[in-house]
Amino acid sequence: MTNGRIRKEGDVEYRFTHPDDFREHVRDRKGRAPVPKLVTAKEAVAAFVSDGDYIVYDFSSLTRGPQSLIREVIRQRKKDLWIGAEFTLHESPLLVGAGCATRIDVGFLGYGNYIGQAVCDGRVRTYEWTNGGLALRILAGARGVPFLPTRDLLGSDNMNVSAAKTIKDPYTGDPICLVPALNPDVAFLHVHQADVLGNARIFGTNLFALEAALASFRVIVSAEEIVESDEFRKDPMRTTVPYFLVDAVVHAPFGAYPGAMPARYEIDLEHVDRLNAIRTEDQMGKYIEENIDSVADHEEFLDRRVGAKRMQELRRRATIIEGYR
Amino acid sequence: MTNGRIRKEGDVEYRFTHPDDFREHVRDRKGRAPVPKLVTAKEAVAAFVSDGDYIVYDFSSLTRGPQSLIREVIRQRKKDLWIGAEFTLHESPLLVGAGCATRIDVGFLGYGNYIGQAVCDGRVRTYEWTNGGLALRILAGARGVPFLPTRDLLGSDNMNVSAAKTIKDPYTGDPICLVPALNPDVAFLHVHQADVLGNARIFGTNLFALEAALASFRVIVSAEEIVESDEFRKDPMRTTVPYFLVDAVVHAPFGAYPGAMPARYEIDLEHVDRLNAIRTEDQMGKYIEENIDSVADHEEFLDRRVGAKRMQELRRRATIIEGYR
Amino acid sequence: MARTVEFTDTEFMIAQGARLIEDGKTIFVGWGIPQVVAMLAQKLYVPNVTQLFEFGAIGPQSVLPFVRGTMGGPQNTYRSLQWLNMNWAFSYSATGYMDYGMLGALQVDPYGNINSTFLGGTFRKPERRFAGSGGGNQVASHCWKTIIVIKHEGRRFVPNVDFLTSPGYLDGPGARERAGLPRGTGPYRVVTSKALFGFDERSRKMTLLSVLRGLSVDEVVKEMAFRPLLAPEIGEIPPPTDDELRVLREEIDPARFIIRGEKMSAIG
Amino acid sequence: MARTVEFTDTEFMIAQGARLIEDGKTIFVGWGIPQVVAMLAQKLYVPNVTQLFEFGAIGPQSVLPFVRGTMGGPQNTYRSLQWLNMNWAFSYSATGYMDYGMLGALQVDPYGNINSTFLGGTFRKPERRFAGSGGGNQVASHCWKTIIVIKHEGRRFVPNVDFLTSPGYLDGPGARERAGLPRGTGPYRVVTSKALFGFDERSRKMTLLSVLRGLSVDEVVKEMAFRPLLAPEIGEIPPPTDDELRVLREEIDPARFIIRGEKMSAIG
Repeated sequence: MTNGRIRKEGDVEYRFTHPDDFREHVRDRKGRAPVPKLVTAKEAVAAFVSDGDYIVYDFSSLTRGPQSLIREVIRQRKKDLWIGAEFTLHESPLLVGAGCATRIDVGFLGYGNYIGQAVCDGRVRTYEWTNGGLALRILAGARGVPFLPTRDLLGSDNMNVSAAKTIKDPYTGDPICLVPALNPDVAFLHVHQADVLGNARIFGTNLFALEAALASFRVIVSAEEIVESDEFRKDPMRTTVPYFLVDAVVHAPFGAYPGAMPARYEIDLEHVDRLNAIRTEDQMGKYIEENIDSVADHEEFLDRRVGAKRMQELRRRATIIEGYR
Repeated sequence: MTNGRIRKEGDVEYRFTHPDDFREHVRDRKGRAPVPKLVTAKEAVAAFVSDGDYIVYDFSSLTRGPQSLIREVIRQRKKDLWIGAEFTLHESPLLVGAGCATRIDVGFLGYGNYIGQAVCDGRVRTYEWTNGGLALRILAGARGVPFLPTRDLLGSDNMNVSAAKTIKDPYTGDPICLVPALNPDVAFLHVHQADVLGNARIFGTNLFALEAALASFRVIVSAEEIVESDEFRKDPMRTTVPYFLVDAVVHAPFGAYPGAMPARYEIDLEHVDRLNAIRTEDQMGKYIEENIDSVADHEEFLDRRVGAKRMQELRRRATIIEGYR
Repeated sequence: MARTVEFTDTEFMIAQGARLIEDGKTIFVGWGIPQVVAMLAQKLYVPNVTQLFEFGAIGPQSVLPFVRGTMGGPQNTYRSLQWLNMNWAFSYSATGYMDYGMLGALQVDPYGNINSTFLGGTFRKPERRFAGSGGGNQVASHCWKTIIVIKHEGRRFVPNVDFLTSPGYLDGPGARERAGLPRGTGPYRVVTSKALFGFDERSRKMTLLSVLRGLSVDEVVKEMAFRPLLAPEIGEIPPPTDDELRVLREEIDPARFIIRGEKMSAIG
Repeated sequence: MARTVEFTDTEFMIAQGARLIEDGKTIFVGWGIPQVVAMLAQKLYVPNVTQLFEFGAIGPQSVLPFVRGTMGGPQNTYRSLQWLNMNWAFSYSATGYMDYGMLGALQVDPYGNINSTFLGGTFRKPERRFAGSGGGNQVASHCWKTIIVIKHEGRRFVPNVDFLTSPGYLDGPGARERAGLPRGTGPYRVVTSKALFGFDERSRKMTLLSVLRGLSVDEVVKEMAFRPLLAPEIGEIPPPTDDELRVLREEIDPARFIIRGEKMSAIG
């Protein structure tokens, strides 16, 4: 069930949920009790992603991205998705190429000619919020306010192809930009460690991990490693997201593949080059068939399409450990 | 030199700096080069706190508060200060009692009858922003925007004795509260570890440590421990404030005394009880004479008024270490 | 089995507050007595409650005894799920994640509006000045159900608060929503040292629900400067249990700094 | 000592960009070529520059070689002063802490307005669509001095950008301030594979400052779809130094993935 409302202003559509409607979802549909939520990716995507949903994810295509969850969304051929595309290189072309996504809030549209051509062909509609604007919309959602102000976007054409508004600031009298809150239907977070309840830890920087978890109707965490719940209480500064924001936990070693997981494994540049090279429907179809449709799940993908030897090599290459703990 | 401007609206005064004026201060007066900034508390307060300044601090009177800096401000008898009082128990009575502070943004006014009586006597003016409102004002200052919206304060009398405003939210049509950005003249942060450049680390929660450092014209860090600069680059997730926000670093072991420093030493409850018991000018005068004016600095205070034995005992009592690293 | 239990008014107020908290829910805890209520509740009744504090501790499990006056020290912050800061803490409440809020008050009016700022005189010339909102305004604005914990003294229950620090139902039904406060929120219970109140769904006025065993409705109501509504049936609240008193006196506050107060007794 | 140096247009653009960065200052670095410029600068010229990236790395010291396409990987994030997130990163720039911003561009106009969104057609029916702003809009809006790094090709220097993704001086003097953008900010230099431009203080129009040694002003200007202003004296930019080329070719991009391009030569 898609929760957010679509608004239309002129030629621009945007997702907006009244903060009170989001709050009622949180009150009635998000559990506070510590209960195990460990499920398979198949179960998580089937239960928590619906056609028409708005999806955001953290971090990037090449680093700590929730790639196994994105592939599962494609495997299940969710339809008419709306993507908050930030630090996207390959997610948007793949989701559009598979027929899953029809609208993209940009952000960064994605890498390569395929996605650009899809926009030119009208197969996907875009709205231009910019990276900072999207991050701020999610922060507004996370703070329970209907908008946040910013001193960028002003003067640019992005203002005309988004629902950002200019008002007169009552304190300075100057023009200021407002962006509306974004409450995505689903946030995907790929993390270093999680427990079965949903407590989750990221090492390194993030785009808006806690913001997205607070702002989203549903949160799916995929984790390289499942750890004991007690770990989080021993070290509360390291907790990125507490369990009660999270709806499902998926154990996904190599879940960021072909991207890197800092301090765990490096990028598979050869595989990334194959993604970067996709230009035609035919190439897109072949990639999806080989890497997604012809394997039952992430485990089979790793086993049959990546292989233990390559995984070992990518682990070996991850030599920068400092700071990621 | 006091940087922020005072505005008056009806009976309410409030500090407000146009974001562009703050930006120009940051451009012209805050250094980006990594240069040593280690000075004594006396030097830091003399150089960076002026009569008329607006001061904020982090964390509380009983936990990780910058008490040695507050005492130095009193020792130097800075005048006409305006205090952003959040998690204050003893700072506001002491600063008012010593004749240093004449305005308080509340927050939490402080503990005990002395400060309440000072308000009744008209010796200090208060404005009511609430803890959340003050934290949000500082966040606005830290984000470089002139205001931030919130869905509290609305309907309360705080709206009448602060410069919070109600506007019609252009996205929902509902009333929403705006609070103006706060750019304090000075922020005091007492931290576990700092280097001589100003990089600083806090272990545990904070009120608005990074916000206050970004929002303030000048930042004085006092630290229990001075560590090598390299420590910060080895563990960037633990950095609370990077050096280029900071103007002065003071080495202040037991700087939170009589409050606690988590994982280092516990509260001196006997000393706190003496503070709590202050009701009259005479008691206030005696406390200030004995603990501040009659000692040259923090080191002499610790040596002659606290003593090595008590410090050792307070260290011994700090048995909760877990998480504070 | 009936016997006379002796306790203080503070102990009773804390104990009945602790019984109201639901397990597996979240509660935003204010400074002072609410902290003690939450400690007692978590110790005896609701091991899986998630407490949240404005200074950024999400889900701490306090170390006992309580160090009086502290909020944010290692004891109050121990074994949290997450350590953040104030703006994040209020983001959890603003997005609707806080089921309950619990606050003390100087004064409360029939609509559950809270004053914690001053008594008598005017704002600029008060007769007595107190600490002000702290984070109380945010808690009362954001949480789904706010529980007010207050000593049962006549001067505290007034027709109009001297200063509206933290919002109850303001001036009646729909007023919160009209002011822009989050829909469906407001005061839920008022826990006193003699009785328990709720709020009438229609009029949003304070309604006496139950009284300490052995007290009459009149004994409770006469010590209020307004007349509350009365529930169709007024319940009876048992005095503090042996467990409640033991945990309060031996584990939470062995120095009896907080739990001291006027002596009371009731049939246990 | 004079001798002919051979290099690519990309190498020259990167090298002259690197020479512009001041030590002991801060720079907000955009995706792609600006990352390489910053790496070269930090390696050779400005050890104490603080780089900042929108993904929340404050002051990283990149590990070489550069892993093409990455931004936010452990190599780009190594030995940072602080790791945060995007909203915090843009708080550093919004409060005026970023002295320089450095961005690539598809198109630039005489006022330094940047298009990185689409070329030809309309927004809804573009002829070619590209990645869009990323964080470029914020960098160009907030930083004190924005440096644009762009290949010197005629189709990139246009009288009007097809889409104004990231603001230059908009339509002239005072326009940024009238729009509400932070006062005193704007494009500072345009670094191309043939020349260096600034912006006239009065008219805010792009002004040719200097050209690669051996090129004439006409050779530079003829490859632009608008005529820039000319500085009173046009300077001469030396080609990449041996050190610059060695670091680029051996340390930063040994696979020559980024630095390849059109072959050029000049007297070193």
